[in-house]
Order: sequence, then C-alpha cells, then structure tokens
Amino acid sequence: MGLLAGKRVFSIMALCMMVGLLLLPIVVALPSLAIGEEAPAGDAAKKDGDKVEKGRDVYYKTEGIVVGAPAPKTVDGPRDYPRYNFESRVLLWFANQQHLYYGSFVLAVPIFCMIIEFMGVVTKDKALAKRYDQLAYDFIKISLTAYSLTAILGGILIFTFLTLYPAFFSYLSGIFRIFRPVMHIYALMFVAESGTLYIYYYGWDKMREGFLKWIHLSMSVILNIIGTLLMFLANSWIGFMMSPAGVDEQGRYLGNIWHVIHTALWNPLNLHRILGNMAFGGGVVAAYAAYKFLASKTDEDRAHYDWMGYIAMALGVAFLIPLPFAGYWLMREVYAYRQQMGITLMGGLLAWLFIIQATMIGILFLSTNYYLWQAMGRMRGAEKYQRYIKYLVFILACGYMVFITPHTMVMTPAELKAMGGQQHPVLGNYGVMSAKNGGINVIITTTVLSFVWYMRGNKVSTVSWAKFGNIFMGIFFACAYFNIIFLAVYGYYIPANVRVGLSVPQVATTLSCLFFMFALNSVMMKGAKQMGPIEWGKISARSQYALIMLATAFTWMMGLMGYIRSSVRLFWHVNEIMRDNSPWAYTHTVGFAANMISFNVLFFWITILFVFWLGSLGAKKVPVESKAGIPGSIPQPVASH
Amino acid sequence: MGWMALAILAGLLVYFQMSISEPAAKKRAVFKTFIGIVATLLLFMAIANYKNNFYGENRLLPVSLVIITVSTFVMALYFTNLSALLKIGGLMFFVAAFLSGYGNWLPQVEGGFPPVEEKKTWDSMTPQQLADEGEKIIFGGVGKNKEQGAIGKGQCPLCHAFHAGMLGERAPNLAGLPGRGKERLEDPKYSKGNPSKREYEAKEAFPGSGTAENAQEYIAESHACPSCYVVAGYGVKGTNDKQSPMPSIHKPPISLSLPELAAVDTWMYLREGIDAPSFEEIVKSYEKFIPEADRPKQADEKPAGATSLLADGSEPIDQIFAKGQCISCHTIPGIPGAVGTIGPKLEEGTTAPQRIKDPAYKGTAKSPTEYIMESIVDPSAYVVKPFPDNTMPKIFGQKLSAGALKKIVDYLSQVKTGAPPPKI
Amino acid sequence: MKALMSLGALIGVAGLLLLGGMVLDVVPSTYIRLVEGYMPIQMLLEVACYVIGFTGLSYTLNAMGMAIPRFWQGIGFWVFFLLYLKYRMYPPIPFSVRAMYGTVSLVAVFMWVSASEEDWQKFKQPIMNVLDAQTGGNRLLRYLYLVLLPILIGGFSFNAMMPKSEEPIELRTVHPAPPASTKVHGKTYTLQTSQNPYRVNPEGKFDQEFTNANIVEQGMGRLMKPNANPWDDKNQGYLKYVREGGEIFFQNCHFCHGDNLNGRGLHAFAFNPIPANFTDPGTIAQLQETFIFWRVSKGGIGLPNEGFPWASVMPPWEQHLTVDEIWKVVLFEYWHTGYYPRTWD
Amino acid sequence: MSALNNPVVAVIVSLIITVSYFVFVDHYLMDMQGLDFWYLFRN
Repeated sequence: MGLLAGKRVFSIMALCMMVGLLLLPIVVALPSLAIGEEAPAGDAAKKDGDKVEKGRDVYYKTEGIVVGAPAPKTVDGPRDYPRYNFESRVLLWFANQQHLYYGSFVLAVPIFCMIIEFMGVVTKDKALAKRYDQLAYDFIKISLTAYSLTAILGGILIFTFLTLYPAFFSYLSGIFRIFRPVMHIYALMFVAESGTLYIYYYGWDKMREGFLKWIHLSMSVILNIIGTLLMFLANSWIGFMMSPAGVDEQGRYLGNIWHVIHTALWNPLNLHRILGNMAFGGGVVAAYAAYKFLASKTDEDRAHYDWMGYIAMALGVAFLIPLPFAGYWLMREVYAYRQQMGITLMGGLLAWLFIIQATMIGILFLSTNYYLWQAMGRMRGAEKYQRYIKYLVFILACGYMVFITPHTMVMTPAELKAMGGQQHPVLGNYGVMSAKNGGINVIITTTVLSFVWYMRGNKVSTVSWAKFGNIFMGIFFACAYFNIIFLAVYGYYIPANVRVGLSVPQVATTLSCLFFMFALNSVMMKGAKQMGPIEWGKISARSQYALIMLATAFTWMMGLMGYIRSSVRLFWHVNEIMRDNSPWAYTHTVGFAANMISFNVLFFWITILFVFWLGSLGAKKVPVESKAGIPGSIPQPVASH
Repeated sequence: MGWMALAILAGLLVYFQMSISEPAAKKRAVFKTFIGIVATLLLFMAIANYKNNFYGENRLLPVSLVIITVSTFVMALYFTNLSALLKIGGLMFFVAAFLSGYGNWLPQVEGGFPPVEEKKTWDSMTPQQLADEGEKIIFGGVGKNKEQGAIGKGQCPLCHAFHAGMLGERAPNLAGLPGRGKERLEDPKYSKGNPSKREYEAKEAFPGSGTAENAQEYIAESHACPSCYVVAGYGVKGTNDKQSPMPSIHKPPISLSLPELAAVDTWMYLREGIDAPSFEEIVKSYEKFIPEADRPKQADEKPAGATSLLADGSEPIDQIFAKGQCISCHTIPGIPGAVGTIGPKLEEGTTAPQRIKDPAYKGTAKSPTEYIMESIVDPSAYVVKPFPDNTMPKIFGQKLSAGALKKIVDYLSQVKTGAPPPKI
Repeated sequence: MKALMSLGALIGVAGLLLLGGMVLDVVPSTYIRLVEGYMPIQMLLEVACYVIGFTGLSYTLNAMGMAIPRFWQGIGFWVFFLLYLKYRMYPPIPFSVRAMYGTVSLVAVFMWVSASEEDWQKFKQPIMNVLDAQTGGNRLLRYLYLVLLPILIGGFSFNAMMPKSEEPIELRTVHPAPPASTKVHGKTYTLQTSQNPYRVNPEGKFDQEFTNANIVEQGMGRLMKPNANPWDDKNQGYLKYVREGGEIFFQNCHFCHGDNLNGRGLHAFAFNPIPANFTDPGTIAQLQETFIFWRVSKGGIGLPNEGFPWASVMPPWEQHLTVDEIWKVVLFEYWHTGYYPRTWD
Repeated sequence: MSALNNPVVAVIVSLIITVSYFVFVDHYLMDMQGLDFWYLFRN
C-alpha cells in the first residue's frame, strides 16, 4: 500500500517536473522578452535628440526601431562562401535532408505512441489492450536510437552551416539568437524533449496500471506538445527565409520577434509539416513492420507484424488524406504572399517538379489501395468485393492519368505541328487545375471506398435496415463521384479566378464521403455477423512490398517537396532580403534534383535499416529469455549457423 | 577499395575451397561466394557510374541504381537468410531508380544564374572603371561629359561646369580642380590647421574633424562641408560668401555613398591625366570629414531609381523641388530648405502676371501658368533683372516629367507675395 | 443479366472493330468526333464504354466456354489502351504523354491481375509454365527467351547509347513567371498591384464588377451584350476605351492573333508555335491583366531566361505603342473573349 | 421496416437524401465564394 502510494506520489512528481520543463523555457523567455522590448526604447530615450533610425516592416508594414544589422551583402569568395572541393549547397542539402528525415520520424513516432497507448487504455478487450501497449512500446523503442541520431545530425547540420555559409548563418542567428532568446528556448525545449522522452520510456514498465497509466499517458501528451513546439520554432526559420517579416528592406531587425516568427507562411507550413511528419512516420513504421514480416520465420511473428504494419499504415494514411488539402492551403498562401513565387512553383521553373509530385501522390494512393485489396485476402468473405476491384482500378487509373497530365507537354516540333498548337484540344484540358482537382478527389474517394470495403470485408451487417444502408452507401458514393466530376467539368465554363472556389465543394464532397461513410459503416457493422476471423499473417508478400513502396515513395516525396519549397527562393538566401551570391545560386535541373533526392532517400533508408537492426539486437535477447522462462513452452531448437 | 572487397571475397572463395570438406556444402559455399563476387562487381560498377555522372543531369545515373537493384535481387535469390532485407533494399533502389529516371526523362531546365546585381564591387575596380562609374554619377553615362544637359545621380552639372571656358555662374568651374586644391589650402582664409579661425558659417565638417591636409582632402571636405570654405564670389547672396549654396553631397536628397564619391573624384583626376590616389586613400579622406553615422548606406539600386528623370511626378511637391535642386538657387515660400538667392524668389502668383505685361517680355506665354512653364523649360525667354542670363540650366524640360512640371506650375502659381504659402 | 452482358459484348466487339479500323487507317480517327468543349470527359467515357464492353465480352466468351486466360486479358487490355491512345486520339498525342499513360495503365493492369491471390496465380501460370518447362513447347520457348532477351536488351541499350540526330524536344513554358515589376516608357509598374487605368466605371474609378458585366457573353456564343456596344459612338468611358483598344488591335495585332483572337491570323501559320489563342481558357483567362501588359510590352525578347527556348516572335510593343495603347489593347482582348482577368482575392 | 428494405423504395429515398445533401452543400460552399450552379446562365 505504502509502496503504491509512494509510486503514485513519485509519478505525480515526475509529471509536474515535465510540466515544469515545458513551462521553463517560457518562464525563462518572459523576462528576456520583456527586456528585449525595453532595451531599444531605453536606448532611444538615452539618445533622445539623436536620430532614431526607423524601418518599415517588409511584411507587416509596421514601423519599428532598427535594432539589428542589415543583411550582409555577400560576395563570392572564401570569406562568405568557404568551400571544399565540392558543391557546398549539395553538402548542406544532404545534411539538412537527413536531419529532417530523422527529425520528423522522431517527432511523429511519439504521436503514434500516444494514439496507440490511448487506444490501449480505452479498449475493453484486455488482450487487445496489451497488444496495443506493447506496440506503442515497440514504437518508442525504435525512435529512441533515431532520436540520438537526430541530435547528432542536427549538430552536423549547424556545423555545415557554420563552415559553408558563415555570413548567411550569422545573419540568421543574429536575428534569431542574439537579440531574442528564441535560440535559447529552442535549446531548452530540446533538453526538455530529451528529458521527457527518457522518463516516458523508462517509466513505461513502472507505470503500467490504473491511475499511473493515465499519468504516463499524459506524459506522452506533454512530450508531443514539446516536440510540436520545437518543430514550430524550426519552421519559423524556413518561414522567415521564404517570406521574411519583422525586418526592414535591408534586413535589419525591427525589434518584434513575433513578427519574425509569425511570417506569412508559418502557419500553413506548420500544419503541412505536422501532417507530413505523421504520414511519414506511419510509412517508416509500416516499412519496419513489413521488413520484420518478410524476415520472420514463425506464423506468430508474421501475425504480429502484419497487424503492426496495418495499424501503422492506417495511421499514416489517415494523415495522408488531409495532406493535399493542407498543401493547397500552403499554395494559396504562397500565391497571396507573392504571385511571382506561386507562378514559379506551379507554372514556371519548378512546374516539372510538380508533375513528379503528382506522380508521387498517385503512387502513394495507389499503393494504399493495393495494400487494402491485398489485405482482404486475409479474411474470409471478402471475395464478394474482390470481384469488383478491377473497376476500382479503372477509376483510380483514370483519376491518376488526369492528375499527372502536364499542362505543358514535352514534344518535338513535328508533334507540335501535328497537334496544331501548344495545347492539345483533349488532353490540354486535363492540364489545368480544375481537372486535376477532380482527379485527385476521385482518387481519394476511391481510397475511402476501398477502406469501407476492407472494414466490412469479413462481416455481414445484421441491423434491420442493412439493405437500405447498403443501397444508401452505394448511391452516396455514386453521387459523390458524379458531383466531383460535374464540378470539375463545370470549372471549365467559369473564369479562372472564380473557378478556384469550386475546389472547396469538391473537397467537401470527398470529406463527406470519408466521415459519413466511415460512421455509417461502423454503425452498420456493430454486432455484425463475422464470416470468419481476420487471419493475421495470412497476407501476400506483395502487400508488404506495397507498404515498402508507400514508405519509400513518401520519403522521396518529402525530399522532393522540401527541395521545391527551398528552391522557390531561387537566388535568395532570405527572399528579397539577402541574396545568394555563391556560385551555386542557380537552380538545379530536375534530373540532378531527382538524383540527389534518390541519394538522400537511399542513404536514409540504409541508415534507418541499420537503426532497426540495432534495435533488434537489444530486443532479441529479451523475448528469448522470457520465452525460455515460461514453463510449458515447447523448447525450441536453437537456430545456429 | 573495390579491389579490397573483391580480394576478400576471392580469399573467402579459396578459404571455403580449403576448409569445407563436405562436397555439397563446399559447392554451395563456393557458389555463394561466386555470386557475391558478381554482385560486388556490379555494385562497384554502379558506384563508379554514379560517381562519374554525379553532376549534370545524366540519364545514365539511374542506371546504376537499376544495376544495384538487379544485384540485390540476385543476391536475395541465393542468400536466403538475408533475402528479406535484400529484396526490400532492392525494391527501394528500384523505386528510387524509377523516380530518378523519371526526373531525368523529363525535360531539363536549369534555373540559370540570377541577373547580375547592380551592386558594384568598388574596391576591386581599376582606376579607369572607377572613373567610368564616376562619370556615370556625374553625367549619367560614360562619355556624356561633353553633352549639353547630361546629368547623373550626383546632379553636379546643375551648378558646376566641368570644361575650361564654360560658364560657371553658380559654382566654380571644376576644370583643373586637382591642381587648384593645393592653392586653396594655402589661402589664408582657409586657415589650414586652425579651423576655429575660419569666418565661414561652418568651421569644421563635424567637431574635431580638423582641416584638409592635402588636395584630395580638400576636395573631400568641400563635398562634405561646402560651407567650410567658400570660394570668393560663389557664396549665397547676401551672406558675404560665408555660406555656400551647395548641399552636403552625402546627405539626402543626393546621398552619394563614399565609394561613389571616390569614383567621382577618380574621374576628376583621370580626365586631367593625373594619377588618382588609390580608392582606399580617397575613401579615407572622406571618412575624415563624414562621421560614421552620416555615411549613407550603400543603397540598393532600385529599378525605379534607374530613370534618368530627376523627378517623375509621383513625389510630393517639396521633394520635386529638392530633387530638381531648385532649392539651392531659389527661395520658394513654403518649401523647407528653399532659401537660395542665386535666382529670383519664386512668388509667381504675383510676379508672373506682372512679367507677362513687362514690355521687355519676348516670350510666348499668355497666362501665368504658361509663363511659369516657359520659364522652367526655356529660362532665357525672359530673364528677371538683376539676375544674369544662362544661369539656370535649360534641361528641366527633359529632366522633369510632365507630371512633375505640372505640380511645380500648380504650386508656384499659388504662391503670392505677402500671402501665406499654399499647403504642400 | 445475361442480356445486359451480351449487350456489353456487342459494344465491346463494335468498339474493337472501330479501333481496328482506325489502326489500319480504314476509318479516319475523326470518324467519331470528339466534341469540342466536352472532349476530355468524352474520352474518359469512351474508355469506360470499352471497359464495359470488354467485361461483357469476357463474360459471354466465358459462358460460351471460350474463356480468354487472365494472362492474355491483361496484356490484351494494355495493348488495347496503347493502340487507343495512338490511333483513336486526334490530334495525335505527343509521345511523352503517351509514355506516361502507358506506364500508368501498365501499373493498373498489374494491380488488376494481382489484386486477389487467385487472380495472381492464374496470371502467373503461363509464365511459370514457361519457366518450369514441363512440356516440349515450353522448353523451346524458354530457350528462345534465353537467347532473345539478352539480344533485345542489348539492342535497346545500343539504341539508347547511340548518338542520334533528332529534333530537340520543345519545352515551352507558356506562362513564365513574370518579374515583380516592369519598366515601360520610363515608368515602373508593379505587376502585383498595378491596375488597368481604363478598366473603369462611369465615375472613372477602377471597377472590375462593372466592366465584367459589359464583356461579351461567355460560353460558346460569344455575343455582344445589347446594351454594351463599344462601336456605338454615344458610349463613353469603358466601352469607348474598348473600341479604341479594338482599333489598335486590328491595326497591329490581328495579323497574327487573328480577327477572332484565336491565334489564327493571316501570318499565324508562318510561325511555330502559332500565336497565342486568347479564346482558349488556358491563356489570358488564367492570367492577371498586368501579366498581359508585361508580355505585350516586352514581347518575346523580354522573356526571362529561366525557361528556354523562347520560341516567340512577339515584338516588344513598347517600341511601337504607348502605355495607354497597350492597356487599351489588353482591355479589348478581355472584352472580346469574354474572360475576366485573373485576380488573387 | 419492410418498406425500407424494399429496394425500389430504398433507392428512391437514398437518392433524395444524397442528391439534396450534395446540392445543399455545394450550394452553400459555392455561395460563400460568390458562385452558384447557375453562374454560367446568369452571366
């Protein structure tokens, strides 16, 4: 009793400590923020008669007292751009990308843990709860090694910045560090994150039951809040580089740190990154599960990893579906910020990268669908749906083809002449936004349909209105398709600036399908008759390859989008504030970028497989021992080579 | 490195040959090593290919990824204990190869370098380049110094003449300036080394700056502090040559930066055939007279500023007067800083109607506004007594936009003697 | 059900015959016209019809006991789609796009045949048979493949590596990213904020709504609104400027851009690519008015270098027209095509 | 209940619900953007 109480007190203390850790940076920041506000004013008062230089904020248009140095004008030379026998930009690209991959993985996995742990806590089925809990524990274990790697990579990144772009980095850190304690908050947050993570991980076994479990769960919430704030801060750098604010035209800091952080693109970037990280994390974990599935030798393992892969995939896809919409918002903000930037992205220099991106999105959804169809193979009774898969394939392929049709087609002059103009009278119409919106919405709706089929695969509804429900669902989907396509076609007849508005009802249709149909389906399937249990592990190997495909494609896409986002600044370090005068100020060709992204992706996967392997080294011994300890278990012959 | 890996594999091959006695196992081990060698060869081929083709968009680059894919799959066939890992890796390489290939298959567009920034790297210029820049600042273009009315950012030709024999009513002719600087230093009125003795309005450029010690410093000082020494006869009328009508060149509206001033000076030397002091020396001479805080920042050449117009009409009226440098010669009621006395006081609301009626008037204007316009565009049409003819530049018709001219006329026609000046 | 399937089979056979005719050039590709304006969806519907037809055909054949093996179904469908793209579509589709579509349809066929385990086994069977080489015919095939495949791959590699003299591909970014500002006749215009000074309501204020209401009708007819006739001398303001823009257009622009503004003017076909078609919803309807202003002022030579090749003979009109004239022409182009300039809010 | 399980009735009822739902949602969302289904015909 006393022990239990002590444990409880201890855990509450731990929780309080974490809350304290969370608040600490803010508390530390407050006085310095206050000082920061006063300092320039005090200076101004002291000078009084002297001219106080005022500057106008480039974005917020507010007046402010100049506090910072102007953005340095760099010249190509070893002083501003020291170099090795290699392209500095490529080195930096590599370091950045690897840090980002690991960073997003490390940020995403705790969120999964939180969700899965929560599911484990609320579920009533004891066995399932245990499995969920174990799964969450497995996840966090994977992320622990990756976490230290992230920190190391972050260090390498800063080192790369310092050595290769000293002028630029000192300007940025001048704004973010010297005058304001953002950097300190960042560092403190990082420490807090590490602390919380370790307590969370090592407290797992000690806080297994009842009340303590809730405390443990709330720890994960705190962990994730810290992590997310950390990411927001990191995003503010990127936001500042793309759409500077809080400085005047010469890049002099004007004393309002909130303006510097809260730039035009900060919030869309935040949202986009959270969703992207989650989908990415899901992909990596799913790939891990797939790897374990393919490598495992027993049915038991196969069943476990099949299940794990499914959960990870479902979580990842759940965040993948809203991702295009978040991207759409980001794009709209980019257009609102600088039309020129938007056109460079969508219609100008980087347009081809968007064709690749469209291809990637298609691959992601196609693999997801494919996985779900394969997964139907592990349940009895799903055969009735499998017959219709070919029609889904057809719809998906049509949507996909519309989605990837380029607006500007590549052709030889002869083909151009034969076509009689720049625009193809049939396919040219697929190249514009209206059709593409239709395409992607059709794809997403089809994915929703696949999900619904999967969820009811081995079940037959027993509710009295089952027939009505089925017909209603069918008609709802049919109408949704019709509505999406109708709006896509309708978009051709109204002017471009108005047409943009049509994507909103299209998206609403897709989302209605998602929410209503899932809800309706789960109501209908409540207490449904099962045709047979889901036979975990009895899934084709192809499905696992689909998962790996999903993960790889997602990694690649992340690299691609990061590259696009970064290169849209063209020859600016900080858009319209600080020029890039290095010999690498030009934008690479699509081909080189693709090769570089491939390299980054492969490097990441080779290292993360290594991390998995490291994790399995530690894990292997424990189950073997515990298994041996269980009385009555069949002694297994030790496999030796 | 590749050879080492191959050597190890070959060694393994030999080792298996020696150590494993059982024929079946031996055969298997040998076979596996052989496959390993083939795969390693492929791998190194791929890596070499990758390395060679790293830069530039090369369609061969994805090929190496395909080679790796093939080799991993081949290995996966034979190394069953690693087969899952190899196959996964293979698939990943395949996906990467596909996407890379796709990226390379698409048309390649390189962003190209950014347009060259209009920023000059002053300190690395040769004296001749520097002089060209200086000529641009003074006259608006290289080789324009002989053109009538050519004027650049520095706006010097508004008042100064630059060639021997040309008229310099408002300001000294600057021909032969480098040589003359020395003479001026000897002038007792200049009181070299003892600025407090000076009887001019300004004693020093700024407290503690001292006086010029050599010709270059003299030029610098007269740019930075025109009223520190006024050449006899060129002072503001009525001040007995105590005050100079010239604006401090480093201050708005002209705001030449130090390197720009250095470029101007270099031109002055070079056109006389004299070797100019080095860029650093000239900048140093200016630093002596312009305190740190007053030095104009190297302003970005804004595209809008590239126009050859002095004022395009979008500015408020007081700025038009300032940009056109009207204020250095004319007194204009209501315009801050317009206290010049080289030209008549501009109260055209009252004076213009009188002058049209003047029998000496030979112009074509019928109304006061027409008169004002005419006197700006064609100053010699009617010269107000007792001011001399040909003092006012005849270039304002080209250098002010129609909008700016209209604003000036509007304003001036409202200025009346004795009445409060119109609102700006 | 059976009747339905038979009908489907009939459609399938008819469609195949038609396509066959087009492949062999017996039936012209334009025999069944793709209706302008509805074409994109028509193409998809047509393919959908084919798919329904194939389903019916397969069902009927199955019922008649002449089922086509899954293997050949998959390959057959893929071949069908490639042929469809090549021979049905008119005007012809560039190879690059066909390659993309071909890849997608290949993936789709793969997903179809491997969606369920059973199907996948059926699909794999012929391949496995050849690999296992149980029968004499299969063994022969296998050896044939063993010889043929390397030769094929070698041939492809040779082809790929051989230096070729071929027409360079044309990649033309039709709407390049404009500069932030442009200087015309000594005045700087910020593209983001500048407005057409002639897009005004009767009070002389810039008014998008008012001018939108006075353009020609949208849609196919493109008729002038009865109360908005610029050629009526009584009209002042916006409509007068439109008329003046029209005069300038027909003095300068219509030789290339055509009297219907559809890019098919007198000289249009001397150029490759032909001049921009303003009636296409993908040109001026997608762009801001200032973009057009910039493009007209600077012409082909003023285009940024980010996207080569600037195959544009458009003269820099700032050398021939005044700023006001350019704005008026732009105004006229929008009025005549019935599009509104794009705005970002 | 049997009325609901009559396919014809079910089809009709679901059609009515679905179509009205989509029309309603589209109308509302398009209205927010200053659009409606008859935009084309009005202009």
